[in-house]
Order: sequence, then C-alpha cells, then structure tokens
Amino acid sequence: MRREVPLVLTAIVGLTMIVSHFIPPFNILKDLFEDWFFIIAAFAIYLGVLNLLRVNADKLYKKKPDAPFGLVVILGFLLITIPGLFFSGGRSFSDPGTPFYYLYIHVYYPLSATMFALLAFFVASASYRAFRARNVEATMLLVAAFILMLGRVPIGDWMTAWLPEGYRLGEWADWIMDFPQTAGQKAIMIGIALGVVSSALRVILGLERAYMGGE
Amino acid sequence: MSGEVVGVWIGAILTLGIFSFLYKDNPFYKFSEALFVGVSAGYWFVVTFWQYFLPKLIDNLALAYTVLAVEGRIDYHWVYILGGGLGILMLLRLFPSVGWLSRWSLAFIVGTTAGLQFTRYLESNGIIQVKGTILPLIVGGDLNTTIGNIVIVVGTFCGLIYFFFSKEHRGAFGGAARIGVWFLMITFGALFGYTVMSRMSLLIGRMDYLFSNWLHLIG
Amino acid sequence: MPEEEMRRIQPKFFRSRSALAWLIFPLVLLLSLAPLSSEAQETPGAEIDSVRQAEAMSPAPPDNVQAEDNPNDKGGIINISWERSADDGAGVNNVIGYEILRSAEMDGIYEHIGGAAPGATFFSDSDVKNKVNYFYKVRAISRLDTSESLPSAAAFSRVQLFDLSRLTLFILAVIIALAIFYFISKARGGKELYIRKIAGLEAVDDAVGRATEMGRKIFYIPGIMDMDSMQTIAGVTILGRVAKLVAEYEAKLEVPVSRSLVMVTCREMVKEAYLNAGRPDAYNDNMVYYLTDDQFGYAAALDGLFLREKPAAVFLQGQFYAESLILAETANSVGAIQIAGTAMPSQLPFFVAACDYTLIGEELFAASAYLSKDPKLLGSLKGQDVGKFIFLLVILVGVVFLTLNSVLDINLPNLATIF
Amino acid sequence: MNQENMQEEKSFWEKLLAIDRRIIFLFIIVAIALPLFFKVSMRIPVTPVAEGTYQAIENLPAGSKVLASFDYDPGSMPELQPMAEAFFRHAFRNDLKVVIMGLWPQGPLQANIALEEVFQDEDVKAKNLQYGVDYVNLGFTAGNEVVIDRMGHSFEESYPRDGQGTPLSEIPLMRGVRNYDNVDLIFNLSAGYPGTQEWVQYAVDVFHVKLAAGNTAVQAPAMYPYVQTGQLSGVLGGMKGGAEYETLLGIPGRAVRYMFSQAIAHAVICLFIIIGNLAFFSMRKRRAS
Repeated sequence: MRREVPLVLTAIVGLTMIVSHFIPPFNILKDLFEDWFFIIAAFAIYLGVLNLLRVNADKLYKKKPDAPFGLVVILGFLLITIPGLFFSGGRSFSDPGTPFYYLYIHVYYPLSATMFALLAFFVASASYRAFRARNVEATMLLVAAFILMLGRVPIGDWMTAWLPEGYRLGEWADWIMDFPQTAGQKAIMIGIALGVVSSALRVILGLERAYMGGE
Repeated sequence: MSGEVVGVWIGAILTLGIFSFLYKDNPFYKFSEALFVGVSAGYWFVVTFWQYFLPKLIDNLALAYTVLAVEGRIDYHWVYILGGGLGILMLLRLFPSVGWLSRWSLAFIVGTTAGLQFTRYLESNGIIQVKGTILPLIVGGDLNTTIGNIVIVVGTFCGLIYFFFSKEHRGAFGGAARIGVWFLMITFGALFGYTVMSRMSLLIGRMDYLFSNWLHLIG
Repeated sequence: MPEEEMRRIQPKFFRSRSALAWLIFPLVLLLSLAPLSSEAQETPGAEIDSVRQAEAMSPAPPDNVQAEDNPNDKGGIINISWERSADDGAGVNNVIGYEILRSAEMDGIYEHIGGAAPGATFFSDSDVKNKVNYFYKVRAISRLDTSESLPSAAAFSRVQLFDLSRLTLFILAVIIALAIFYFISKARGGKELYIRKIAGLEAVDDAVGRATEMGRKIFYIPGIMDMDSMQTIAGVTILGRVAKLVAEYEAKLEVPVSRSLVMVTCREMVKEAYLNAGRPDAYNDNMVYYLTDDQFGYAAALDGLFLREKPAAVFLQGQFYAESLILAETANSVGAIQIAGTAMPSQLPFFVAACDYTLIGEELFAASAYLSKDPKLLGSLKGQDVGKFIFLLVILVGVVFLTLNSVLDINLPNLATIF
Repeated sequence: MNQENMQEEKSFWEKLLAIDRRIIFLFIIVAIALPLFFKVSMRIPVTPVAEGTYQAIENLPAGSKVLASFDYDPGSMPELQPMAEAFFRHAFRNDLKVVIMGLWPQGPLQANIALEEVFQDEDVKAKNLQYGVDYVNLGFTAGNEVVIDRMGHSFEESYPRDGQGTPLSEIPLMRGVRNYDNVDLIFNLSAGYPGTQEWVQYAVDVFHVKLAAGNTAVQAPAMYPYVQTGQLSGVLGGMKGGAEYETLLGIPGRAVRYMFSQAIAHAVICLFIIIGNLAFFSMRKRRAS
C-alpha cells in the first residue's frame, strides 16, 4: 500500500495526461484529474505554511537559541492572516484600502523587494574578486557580457560614437542577443526538453522514485 | 494620510533592516528576515483561502449539495470531495505515523505534471525549436539574413553536438563540439550581462524607495 | 465607483464582509447559492442596445458565414467564420463589433451566444452538444444600427478518435520512449554503454591531489535543494567518486549541507566510498553535517567556513540559486580550486566565470550516470542521445534542402512544414 | 630597482584585491544612488524584441480583449512594475478590454497597484473606466501550468469568480469569453516559474493564441528562441525593456528615469571586472616569473 498505490496513481494520471493529448476522448478523464490536481495543489501550499509554523513553534518549545526569531515568524504570519481573513472585506480582501492591502504595501513589499536587492551587492563584489578571464571560454563569456552590459545602456553607444550609425555597441548587443545567443539558448532548450521527456517517462513508469523521499 | 506616512516609515525601517546584513549578520537583519518569512507565508495562506478554497472547493461542494437538496439528483460537483480528500491526505505529512499517506496525493501532483510536461516540452521546446532552425543558409541579396541564418543554424547544431554524450569529441565532431561551446559561452555571457542588469535594477528600485518615498529627497 | 457597481450585481450572500461571517453562516451560503444551479438567461447585447438608435443606417451585413466542427478534439466546439462587413474599418457606419447568434433550426429563433471585436472574422462556440445541428448568423453592429448575415449551413461537432495534427509529436514520443527502454534494458543486462569524457570530472583527481599536497581541506557542497531534485541526486552521486579519491589520497573532506535528508544520504555515500577505498576506519559521521535550511543563512555559514578553513578545493555540484555567487566568490578569494556543476541556466554564467571547471547542464547528469553506472540513468542518457540524433539529422537535411532550393531554384520539400 | 618595483606592484594589487567587501558595497550604493538625483534625459534605443511586444498590442483594434497574466511578486517590482503601468496606459489609450489574472498569488495585487497608479492619469480618468466592463481582475488560482491548460477549455473552470467574488457569468466583460478563442492577445509579465515559458507551452502551442511578454532581465534571454520561431510576439527585458516600452508609448515614466543609474551601475561593474582581471593577470605573471 505504501509503495504500490502511489506508483500506480502516478502511472495512471501521467499516462492519461499524455494519451489525452493524442486521443481527444480521454480529455474527459484528464479534466477530472485536473480538477483534483487544483485542490491538491492548494493543499500543498497549506502544507508548506503549516510546516513552517510547526518548525518555528518547535524552536520556541525547545528553547533553541534562535527561538525569538521563530516567534517573529509566527507573529508575522498572524500579523497578515488575521486582518486578511477577518477584517479586509471578505472576498475583495486585496482591494486598495483594506488592511490587508496596507500590510502588503508597507510590510511584505519592502521586505520582499529588499531581499532580492541584496543580490546587487553580491554581484558587484563577485565581479571585483571572482570573475576572471582564466581560459578561452571564460574570456568569451566576459567579452559577450561586456558588450551587453555596455550596449544595453547608452554608455555603449557613447563609447562607440566614432563608428558609423548601425554599427555601434547597442547594435552589437542586439545582434548577439538575436543570433548567437538565440542559437545557444536553442541548443540548451532542446537538450533540456529531451531531459524532461526522459525524466517524465521514468517518473510515470515508476523507475524514478526520488520524489517520494528517496528509494 | 498619516497611515501612509507611518507605512512608509515601517517599510523604510524594514528595508534598512535587510540591508544591515551587508555590514554583517545581526539581530536586526534576522528580525526582518524572520518577519519576511512569516508575512509571506501568511500572504499565501490568505490568498489561497479567498481565491482558492472558497470558490473552488467550498462553493463547488455547496453547489453539489444544493442540487441534491433542491432537485434531488447527484451532481458532477461531488467529485470535488475526492479532490478534497486527496488534499487532506497531503496535510497528513505533518504527522509522522500516517505521513506515508501523503504520497498518494504527491503521486497525483507528480503524475499530472510529468504527463503534461512530457508532450509540452517535446513539442514547444523540442520540435518547434528544431523546425525554427531549418533555415536556408543562403538568402539571395540579403546579407544580414544570410549571416543571421548561418549563425542560428551552426550555433544550434554545434551546441547540440556538445550535449551529445555517445561519441568522443574528436576530429570534425570534436571541432563542432568546440564551436558549440563557444556559442554556449556567448549565451552565458548574455545571461551574465542580463543578470547583472536585473540585480542592479532591483537595487535602483530600493534606493529610489528610500530617497523618494521615505526621505522625499527626490521630487 | 466600479466597486459599488459590482457589489450591486453580486448576489446578496457574496457581500458578506469577513471570513467570520462565512464560517458562522454556512447554511446561508448553501441556500443563496441555489439560483446559480439553473443558469440565468443572458440578455443579448444589453450594453450595445443602449447606444442603438431607431432611425439609423444599417452597416453592410457580414457575408459568407461558415460553421464547422473544430477538428481534432473531443467534440463540443464549432468554429464560425465570416467575411467582414464592408463597413468594418471606416465610414459613418463603421462597425464597432459583431454578435454571434445561434439557432437549432434555420428559420428558428436565433439567440446571442457571444461577441467579437471589429476586424474579427472568427468565433468559436464551445457550448454545443455533439451530433446536434446548429445554424449561425453574424450580426454587424455600428453605432447606430445592426444588420444580420444570412444563416450558415447546418454544422455539428463530433468526437475525433485521434488528433492527426499531433502525429509527428506522437511518432517522435514513441521513438524516444522506445529508445530509452531499449537502452535501460541493455544496461540492466550488463552491457557497457559508452559515455564521452567529461572535462570537469577529469579535473577531480588534480584537485584532490593538490589538497593532499597542501594538507588543506576539501569542501563538497551538493546544492541547496532536497533529495527530490534530480540535480541534488547527481551531486550526491559525484560526491561518491570524490569521497573515494579523498579516502585513497588520505585527504580531508567536509560536506556541509542544507537539508537533513541530504545529510543522511551523503553520509551513506561517503561511508560507502571509504569502505570501497579500503579505509572504513578513516570515516566518521562528522564529515557530513547540517547547517541550516535557510538560503542566505546557509550561504553566510559557508562563507565563514571557507574563510576560516581556507580549503584547497571546493566542489559545488547540484542545484544552486542566487547564493552561487557568494560561494564562488569566497572560495575564489581564499585561493581554492573550484569545480562546479549545475543545470540552472541562470547560475551557470557565474560558475563558468568564477570556477576552474564547470559541468554545464546535462554534463552534470551525464557525469552522475557515468559514475553511478545506474542503468536507468545511463539508458535515459542514451535514449536522449537518440532524440538529439534525430533532431540533428532533421536540421541537417532540412537546411540542405532549403539552401539548395534557394541556390539552385529547385523545389525540394521543406522539412519545417512536414516535420 | 626593477625588482623593487615588482615587489611594490605585487603588494599594490594584492592589497587592492583584498579590500574589505563592504567598501565595494559602498561604491555600488553611491553609483546607484547619486545618479537618481540628476535628471538626465537619455536616448533609449529600442530593441527589435521590445518593438514586437509593443506592436502586438498596438495592432489590436479598439474593443479587443487582452488577457493579462501577472506572474511575479514584489521581489521583481522595479523591473516589471513599469511595464505593468505602461501596459495599462497603452491598453486604455487604445480602448482595449483587459482581463487580469495571476498564476502567482501576488500577481493580481501587483496589477491593482499598477492600476491605482495609472488611474491618476488625466487621460485615463477621462475615459471613466468601469470595473467589470473595461477591465476585470480574476485574481489568483493555484495549479501553475495546469491552470493555463485548463483555461483552454474554459476560463470559468479555473476562475469561477473574479478576485472580488463575483461569478464570471455576472461580469459584462466576461460575457462571451469562454476560452482563449475569445481573447485577442495574452500579455504576460513573468519573473520565473510559472511564466512565459509555460504560457508558450500550454496556451500558444496548443490553442494557437497570440502571446506578448515582459520578463525580468534574468529570464529574458531564454525567451529569444520563442521569438525567433514566432511562438512569442516579443519580449520586454527587465527595467531597460520597461524603458523601451515607455519610449515607444511616448509616455516616459519611472523606468526611463532610472536608466541613468542603470548605466552608471553597469559601467562600475565593468570597471570592477577590469580591475579584478588586471590584478589577476599581473599576479599570475609574477608567480610565473
């Protein structure tokens, strides 16, 4: 039961999805499975949330050193869920003017945006200390990166103003993006496509069970 | 109005809290980060409740129930009970003794995506890309297109050869693989440039927030 | 206010203001949903009626209305096409939209089933019963008046058993699937399947050797994702090889990880490698340890470790995100040899620029298949190569045909349209 | 003498490379913050792929319906929000009807934020736009690419109600909109998965609907093959893409204003790489000799 049922389920659902793509009447079954998928997907989100709360409650309970931050996580969760569920006008909870919207704009948005903005600093220091033209490949990479970084902003055109119009750095950048870059992306894309096809096949046929938490 | 001002102050303080990590790891950063984790989990929770559970699960079951009560027949919408059941199994992962049951719902998710991806990747990222690479290498009277086509065809072809593992990279085959690597490197260079661009944009957004919205230094 | 307007048209029950109300009044919910089960009749073109005036000039009617079954589906859809009204696009009678009307009889009552923007010549009716005849009319609407086309011929939708438009996809899917099975069973039967040399793997010996000479540690980072990621699995497989070399050279290995499940698996892997190298005594569980699940927390912790221990070699093999930069930079600044590998396209550029060797994308999987000799991985890799071979062949032949066509002015088939 | 010089040079480069990371951080802050205070008007060259997205929208006749999927969160706001605002200005200027949705839970709210901004414009105010008639926000639904797949049969199955809880059948704009056949274009703003790639795979290639997109710069290069094959009309790449859109539209906004900072930041990064490599090579030469 523990192993067989999930393997059989995966096989049935996966094959239905594939077969329905070629044999239209199977779409009826596919639609049914998709309906269930939607509901499970939402529960999966809840699972993640509940798991997070439990881990942090555990920190508090066991008085781990970072317990205060576990408390902050839980309080942060309540900070937005209580207004969002009870005091933000029900289904129109995300309209401008609701408490939920206020928290989104003034707490969630600055935090989320700033977390990602940190990366700018790390890119800068890695540029200074780690990115080296250590071999032919890395050199080509850096040269292409230079042309794009400068060509995508007016500095590039300004630096190459002595070249005739149509041959300045901005145009080089366009050309690289439209042709060699596109070609390279295509090769990567086709390779990944075949990789996805083979791993999907292994999953559906039960050869790959890593998703169930190891063999 | 004053609510807005308070809000911007809160936002600015939290922004500085995250940035303080750049100096070094510290409790102010840890607080902001923990708050972020909690608030974002809460955000998902609320949105999923209002825009998901209510309209898709509860409403559908309510509809099925109403049809049963009013017209006395069993409606298609009852299938949502099974979906809901599988969903609840998912939550059982939280309890170690019955956690294995969550594999049933997981199997459902994995099977659906694997089945859909199988055909979608093969077609959109495989066949259609291959079709798009079938271009004439010489286009009369149009040098730009001719060069462009040659670059696309040669680049894609050689790039694929590099990812071909059944043959040793020697001779002409090795040469093609070598050209393939160059194309890959130019592609990575482009990605590099664009990633730097992306990261800088994000920082510009935050700086502008601090100087315009908070300090009003920029009009 | 738009919001108020929406509220007005909502059924009473949906106006409730908070979740609390929902939870307290589930019965109210059930009862007020009742009207939804019988679909309300739509009033055709209500908002268009308001702009209509009595003494208007009619726009030219749409012409040549055709209705036919949507091909290659499970039925339930009829496609309607028409020629635009002569007044569509300009003039006083400029058409501002089309209405699509439907009836079960040619001379019956036609009901509004949908609308289309000016310039449109196509509508798809997906609310039909299979094998039932329908007739369609299209009505052109100007600001002042409307005019209807003649009805279409009868059309009905039906189920098709096979989607012929997807034949190529089907054949290719079958070929690749069969190739994968064939090679997996071959590998299971003990046949050696050839895989080309992978530069990054060759460099592992040098890196481990150098660490031994310098007497410094080797760090192995198997990415930040859990064991359900194929990349993590590949990373852990490669760890097996590295650990075996380390055991043979008597160097020192540390594997700090960010997932507890990964820790357990890595311990197994390293232990087995030490056993195979004939040095089980040299292994202890503390070589593999858990730091934290948190992305930046993990990066910061590794940062500290690298700076303190100054490792001679760092392996970054698995699934990485933004932290790749921080790791590669710090390891580089302490002078470590770095061998990276990931299938994350957005992180590969940074690894190539900052590390000495990088396994690019599929090379990571190929390396792990090669090292683990796992039949399913080897078989898949070979099956994918068959797919690549077909693609390469199609590109080659297709390009040659098209080029010959353009140079010699002949008419060879265009594979792009056939394939 | 020469020997001494070498010695000095070595210590110079080594010292230079070993400076505290925080000094580099400071450089970046200055490089980005300072230019914000100057109003420099710069010519924004337009890339062909951005033009593709603009034209796809521009060529729609008035009254056409655009399905706009907002698949991003505030983390990518500086890159995608200018595009969102420009898109709404563009759509409303050309009298297009907009159906908003999101595969990311934060997306529909980002759309509301952009709408709030755009509704301040006098031109837009004058149009007296009505919710439910001129635009509608369907909200978020869970299920990633499966949602896209399912919407090919029926929007209502994925979105029984809009973001405010109104059943779709009661929204005037949604009347006659059953699936992709009844929309004229999909416009997608995407910061990752699920996003533009999934829209191409599950909507464009199966249901043959037109798609135009705006992406974060990290993602944009991977979309070029789709543009080359025509699966995608065009793609706006990052903040620069937003600035290009604003330029094409003739309404310069935030993205254009930020371009000076962006330019200086790129220059500084290039400079860092050059200094780093000079140091690397001179130190390697020294080690070799």
